[in-house]
Amino acid sequence: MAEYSALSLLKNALSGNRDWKPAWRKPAPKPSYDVIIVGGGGHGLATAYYLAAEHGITNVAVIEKSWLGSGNIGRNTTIVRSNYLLPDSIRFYDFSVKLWENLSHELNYNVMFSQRGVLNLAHNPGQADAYIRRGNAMRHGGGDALWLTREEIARKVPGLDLSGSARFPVVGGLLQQRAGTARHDAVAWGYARGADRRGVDLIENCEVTGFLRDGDRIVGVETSRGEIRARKVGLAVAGSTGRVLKLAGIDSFPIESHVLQAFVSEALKPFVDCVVTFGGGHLYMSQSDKGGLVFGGSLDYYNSYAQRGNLPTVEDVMSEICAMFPSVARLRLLRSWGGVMDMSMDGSPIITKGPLPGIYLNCGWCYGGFKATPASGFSFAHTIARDEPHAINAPYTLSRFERGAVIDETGHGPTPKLH
Amino acid sequence: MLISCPHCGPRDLAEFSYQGDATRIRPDPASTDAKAWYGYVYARPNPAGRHREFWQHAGGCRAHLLVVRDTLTHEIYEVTFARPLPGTGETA
Amino acid sequence: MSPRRAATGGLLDRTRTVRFTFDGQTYDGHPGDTLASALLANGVTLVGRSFKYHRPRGVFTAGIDEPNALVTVLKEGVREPNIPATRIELHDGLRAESQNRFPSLDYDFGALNQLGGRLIGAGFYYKTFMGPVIGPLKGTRFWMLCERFIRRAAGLGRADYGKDPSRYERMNAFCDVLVVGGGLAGLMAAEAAAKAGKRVILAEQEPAVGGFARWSGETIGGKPASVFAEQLAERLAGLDTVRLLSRTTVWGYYDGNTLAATERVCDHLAKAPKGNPRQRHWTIRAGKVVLAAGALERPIVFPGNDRPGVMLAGAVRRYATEHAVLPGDRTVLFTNNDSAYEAAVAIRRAGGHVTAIVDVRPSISEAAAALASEAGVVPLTGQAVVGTSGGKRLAGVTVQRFDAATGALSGDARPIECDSLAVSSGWQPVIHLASQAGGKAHWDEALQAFLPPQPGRSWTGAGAFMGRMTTAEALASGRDAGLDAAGKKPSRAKLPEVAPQPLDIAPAPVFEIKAKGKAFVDLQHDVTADDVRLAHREGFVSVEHLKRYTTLGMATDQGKSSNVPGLAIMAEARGIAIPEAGTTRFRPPFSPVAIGSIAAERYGDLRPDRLTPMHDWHVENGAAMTPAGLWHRPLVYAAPGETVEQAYIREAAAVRRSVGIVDVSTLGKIAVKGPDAAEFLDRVYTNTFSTLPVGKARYGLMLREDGIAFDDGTTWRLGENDFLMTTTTANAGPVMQHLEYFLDVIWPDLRVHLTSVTDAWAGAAIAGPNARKVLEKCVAGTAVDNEALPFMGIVEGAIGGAPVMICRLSFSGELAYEVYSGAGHGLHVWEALMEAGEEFAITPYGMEALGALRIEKGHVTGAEIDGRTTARDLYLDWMLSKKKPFVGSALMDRPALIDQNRIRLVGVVSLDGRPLGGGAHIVEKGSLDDLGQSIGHITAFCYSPELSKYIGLALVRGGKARHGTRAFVSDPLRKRFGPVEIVSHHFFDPEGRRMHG
Amino acid sequence: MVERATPLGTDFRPGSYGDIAGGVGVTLSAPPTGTIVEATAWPGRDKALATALGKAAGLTLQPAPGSGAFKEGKAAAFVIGPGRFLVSGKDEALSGRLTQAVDPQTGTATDLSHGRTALRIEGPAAEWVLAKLFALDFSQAAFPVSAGRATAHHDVFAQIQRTGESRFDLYVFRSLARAFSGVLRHAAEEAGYTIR
Repeated sequence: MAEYSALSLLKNALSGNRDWKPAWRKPAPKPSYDVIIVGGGGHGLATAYYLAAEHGITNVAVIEKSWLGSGNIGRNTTIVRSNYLLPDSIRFYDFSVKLWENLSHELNYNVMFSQRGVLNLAHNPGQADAYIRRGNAMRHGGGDALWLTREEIARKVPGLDLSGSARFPVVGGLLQQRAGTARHDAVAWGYARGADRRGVDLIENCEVTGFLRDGDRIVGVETSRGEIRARKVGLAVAGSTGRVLKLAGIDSFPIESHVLQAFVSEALKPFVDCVVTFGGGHLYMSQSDKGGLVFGGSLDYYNSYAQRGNLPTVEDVMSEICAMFPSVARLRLLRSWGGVMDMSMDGSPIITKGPLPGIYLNCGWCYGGFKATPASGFSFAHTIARDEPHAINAPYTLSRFERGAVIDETGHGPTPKLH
Repeated sequence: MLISCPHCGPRDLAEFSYQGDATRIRPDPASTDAKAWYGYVYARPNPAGRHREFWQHAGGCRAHLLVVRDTLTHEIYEVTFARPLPGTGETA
Repeated sequence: MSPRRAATGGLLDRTRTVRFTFDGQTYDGHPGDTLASALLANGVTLVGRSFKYHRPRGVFTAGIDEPNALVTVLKEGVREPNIPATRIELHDGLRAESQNRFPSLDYDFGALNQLGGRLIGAGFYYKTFMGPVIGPLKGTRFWMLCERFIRRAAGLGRADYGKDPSRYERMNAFCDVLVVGGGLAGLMAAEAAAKAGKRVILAEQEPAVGGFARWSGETIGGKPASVFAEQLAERLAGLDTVRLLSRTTVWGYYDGNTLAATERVCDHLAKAPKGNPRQRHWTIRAGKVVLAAGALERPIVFPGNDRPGVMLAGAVRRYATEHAVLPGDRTVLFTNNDSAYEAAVAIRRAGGHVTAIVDVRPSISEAAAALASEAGVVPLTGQAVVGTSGGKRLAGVTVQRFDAATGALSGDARPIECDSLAVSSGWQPVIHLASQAGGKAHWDEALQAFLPPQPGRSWTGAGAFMGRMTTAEALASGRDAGLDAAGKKPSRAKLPEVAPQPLDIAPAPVFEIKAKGKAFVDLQHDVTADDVRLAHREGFVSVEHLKRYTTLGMATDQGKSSNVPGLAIMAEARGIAIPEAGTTRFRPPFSPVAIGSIAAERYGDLRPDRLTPMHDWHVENGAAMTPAGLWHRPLVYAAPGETVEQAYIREAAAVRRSVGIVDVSTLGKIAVKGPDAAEFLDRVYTNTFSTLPVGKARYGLMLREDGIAFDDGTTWRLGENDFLMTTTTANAGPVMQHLEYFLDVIWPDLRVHLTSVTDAWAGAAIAGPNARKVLEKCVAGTAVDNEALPFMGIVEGAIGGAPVMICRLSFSGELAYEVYSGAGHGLHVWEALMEAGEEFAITPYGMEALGALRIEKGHVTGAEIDGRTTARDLYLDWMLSKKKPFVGSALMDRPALIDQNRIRLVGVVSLDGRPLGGGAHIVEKGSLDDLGQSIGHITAFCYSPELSKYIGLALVRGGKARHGTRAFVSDPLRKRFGPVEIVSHHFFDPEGRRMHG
Repeated sequence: MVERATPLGTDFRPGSYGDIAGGVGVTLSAPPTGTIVEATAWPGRDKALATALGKAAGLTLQPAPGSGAFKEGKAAAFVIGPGRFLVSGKDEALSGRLTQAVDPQTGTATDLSHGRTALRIEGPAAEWVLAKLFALDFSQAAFPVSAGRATAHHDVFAQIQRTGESRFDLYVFRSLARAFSGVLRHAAEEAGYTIR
């Protein structure tokens, strides 16, 4: 398949764009593979890509019940960052940012990772200290972080309510410059194309309906397109983890599924450059290249698999964005959507071998899945290929809950709705 | 979403606070059975479909309610008090 | 007289003239005009530029589906971008601007993008702009450079940064039946439901109800349709069980039959009346919903179909009939169905000229032919428009013979001169809300349209929304739907008579004419038919991939006119039927909604200010207030010229030296009452309260179920079965909920009642060696000496005549008391304490001094109890009872929670005499240039006037084991690095002599 | 006796405000409320508690959800939760009578006279103004005179009793009363209002 480049665009334009080839094949499933990845979202596709690219394992199928990228990779607010507090998180997400920085080249697909920065606003001295603690943790972990004064913020982000009389006046902000946004769908498509080019079969409209067993061991999957056997089955089905695990006989798991809504405004000329988060509540916002303001807030706060948001949450989010940017009140909301999040018991993911022989599990991404896509795929591929975790995902075990070794960024404990 | 509080009648979702899965059983307080405590504190059935869950009518009568709701459609099948209540004779 | 306005007709108030400006030019119109109709009446056809190619565009529709004519409205000193001109009611002084053009609408540099043509087709940006792998533009740099230009070119209107001065409000409404859509079907439904005794709300997005009846020119029951609708509406308005909401768009269908709607209360007025919201956000809880949202027309896709002057046929009909405006001197119609023929007649009736009707069908019905002849034209059947000419406005079309069955063109292309082209490919029911409600649309082959899912328990449908396209069907299905919603059977009573409509409403299945040139599917986003085919070629064939890859249907009109043609083109490319290609699920909002309107009353007032009884005193006495959750608390009472640091040092020193007073009213307070109250406290606290004597208080610690520390505070035993629990300010709500959960769900057998009494009590803490002397001066009714009021003792008395409860407890390590009075007496008691303390120079102190005093004493707060630390991490093991289980006891000793290498509480002392910093880290070695490995962080710091040093509390790996060792504070964010000593967190009076004294 | 300070602040002062061109839509006031007591019954004892409270307050009280009673200018009470009542009265001494009346076998009572602030809204637009703030059906059919409701406007809990065809008494947390009265005044501007 041809490389994408300015030259190939020109060549194809001259021939009326009639010679472009499909970005990936649409193969029928083979009877067996070395590895099956269940879930053709960002993480599943990335895992397949890295299995092929890093470990030379190409006899791989990604099976997806719907269209590729139909899960949360295509319904998030596109933020990439590693501004975390705890060392395990910083290590993992910083690794991810490094992969992001070269991802377009790696995939020969422009995923439009734009390092426009993520700015967390602090609104009282205690919150400022908490953000500074986080920023310092990032710096000590090898990442980048800056503390901005209110004056510096005013210069960087016009339109913010920085008045002293604001309900939650801004006292400063934590800026991670290497953070930013990427084009979410392109990440799925880029990994899909990259995996496909290396021989991975991407099988759409193929739903897992059960697992094939040999004793305790999982040796493949039953699907809507027949049985497919594999030596190893990796699950990357965040949002549906509970449902898929039930097919494997696991009825109870440290995850709850919750709906998170996201929003986009009508397109505007450049309005805000970096990603900004509001500390007087819970809100994050950026502007897409197309011009829409993309933003979101908290979960809908109850178990759901419905991809259906509720109105009070919409109202809360709109109230907060108006408090942060009072001129946004007059702009118009264009679209909202809901994604189903795997909310884990400490807010951190699980990337591990098990919980049954033959199964490998990648789940529990809470809000953080999009930015994690490269590192998640990379470390999950490592775990599947080597049967042991990579250093960056070693802490993300399932047993950590029993041991008390939780990685709790928000400090809310086993209350998934609050992570 | 509206939840029909057995005390207050149908009220807007915004008045309620979600309190999670209602099927877990708290071990005896003196129990040292780590598995049982793990099951209570961390493990969730998280079904796609009917879900028994607690809600508190925090912005109303403050009672905790046992709600049976479908996590695929958000349809609510049943709402009762989470505990027997004075004078109502109703139980969870 | 405007150049294109007919001399008579239209639903306009011609007695009044309204003056407005567009791009600085002044024009006139009449009440009843939209900006679009008024611009058309003034002969303005170029109103906007498209998103990507900056092609000139004109008004395309007459309603909510407008993709082209987006303008920025300037009002109240702020810009409101991207508003369809078709939705703006004209009012005096209206100012609008075109957008997405530079320097002007007529001459736009962005139009150069058109030269890029095929190079910048769908998804081109995924294939390029990646830049070099090495060199200064490696990584993301080249892309970010390109992106700057792309972002400037993209976007539509420009927003500004000024605060929106408008008021927004919400309204909660309840009804038995909500009718969405005030066309004939909706009106009939509302009347039927109201007559059946139901409470009805009818919402119509237009300024006037009637919908199609306003411009159909039909006769109903012997009256003009518009009059029939008006009279029906008047009857409804007279009923007090019916609320008619015009200018109200229902945009969200949420669970539990909760619907969201926006009423544009004042947008059509030059100035909002005092106290009136610009827009009102309605949340409507409906027993049942009648969806009567009508249908929207679709265009045919053909080359040059975006030229200004090309318009939907129904829009032409509407402008001609409702606004008496003709879009051009010579109009050509291009259609695959009969409805366009009515437009032809409307043009003729308004005095216009129909040049040709081009119909892709080989033959047409007699009725259509009759209409054509009424319009004075012979239809060109079996032909199609294959191109257009003209620059910034249409000058002509090219027509060629067309086979509707194969899509093949044949014969010579013939030009027809015209300045207006009206197109139609049939009608698509507005099924958005039904889709939001959760149902799946289904394809109707006859109508070539998606129909809503089968009505369910929550909603029913009527009229064109259900595919009942004729007026007679609208009346009948409307009434039946209204009755159904009211739980009644359909009626057999006679309906008003409508002239029978013999037109063939079924369109020929033709959505695209394939010929040379750019044929636009999504006009706003410039997605062409070739783009759809490119997506197909590259494998982006599922409807979601198509949408995401090409951006089809993602513009502000959300594909209202482009969805079906886009799907049809993809289906054809794939060789499958349209329904197999799928339809996307619609999500709220149905059409764009002002963000402020949804924020409603919280716009400008996000969260309430929570004030203590002494709030005004603090402000009057110079306190700088700081938010603490919803509360406002004094930070410091700075004297003129004093910095925050100077102020808190002075305040804290005054406490240690003499006496200070601080407002502690914000602490959470919960009355815990009942025969099992003590047992309950034993279960929720780690330590024991059943042994606490009446009249004494005890410090308590709570854990979460997972064994992590949750909250601390003192609980006072006021009677055998009567406790007053205090919590931290931040956790008052969560603790209350935690306790209620246990009582309601886990231990329903316990007889305990909880009541939040946070607001019932004002709390003033006085601390310092002279604290007792202050009390002695002002407290009546009780002694306060060490015997009457020992450490942790409680007495009742009065200060200044107001009853008080005093507990001797200390957060600062000083001799200290908390004086509680009824909140309404709080200020009075505070002032009495100030007066009594005057001779001791009693000093009010704020959060900063409070913090400094507690740091010196080594008391933990939320900075240390941060949801990750255990009691052992904080050296509060002594509070963990071994005699009883308590919440958290089972899991608190899991292996990772008792690891000695966890970060644990210590004190740190700055060794270089410089301040520390909250959030600074601790390292064993390193420098600002070579950051060491973090072993912990500082949770709080202060200058200790007592020790004359900067000190802090920190959570450091290993904790106590590091006492007496050296380390460094490392704070790269504030560029601070320096030596510290790790010490015990009890800096001050570790034996507690002062507070016990 | 020491007079209790009002939390409402200086903005809540007599006068006419908002769009009064078309008449006064509502009148706002802070009725003198010397006593506010919350009392809760033990399981099965709610009838006894209703009787005891009613006797002390001079009202006929039922324990049914949402029910209430009031005596103009004297006392009012309504059910705010399962077995839970809010009783208020003009007289400060009523508090003591009420808490005395609640036998430990029946339930508990807690004085909230300082902890809650009463606000009254009356007038033809009262339902309209309140409906801006609370997701409650204020129509008389759904919310009859003397009935009570426990509800919330975002962060502000409110217990509301209808004490007339177009009159409602609201009880809110004292610390939030000033903020809430501001919200209420803002909402009333469209209708035009006076403060008494």
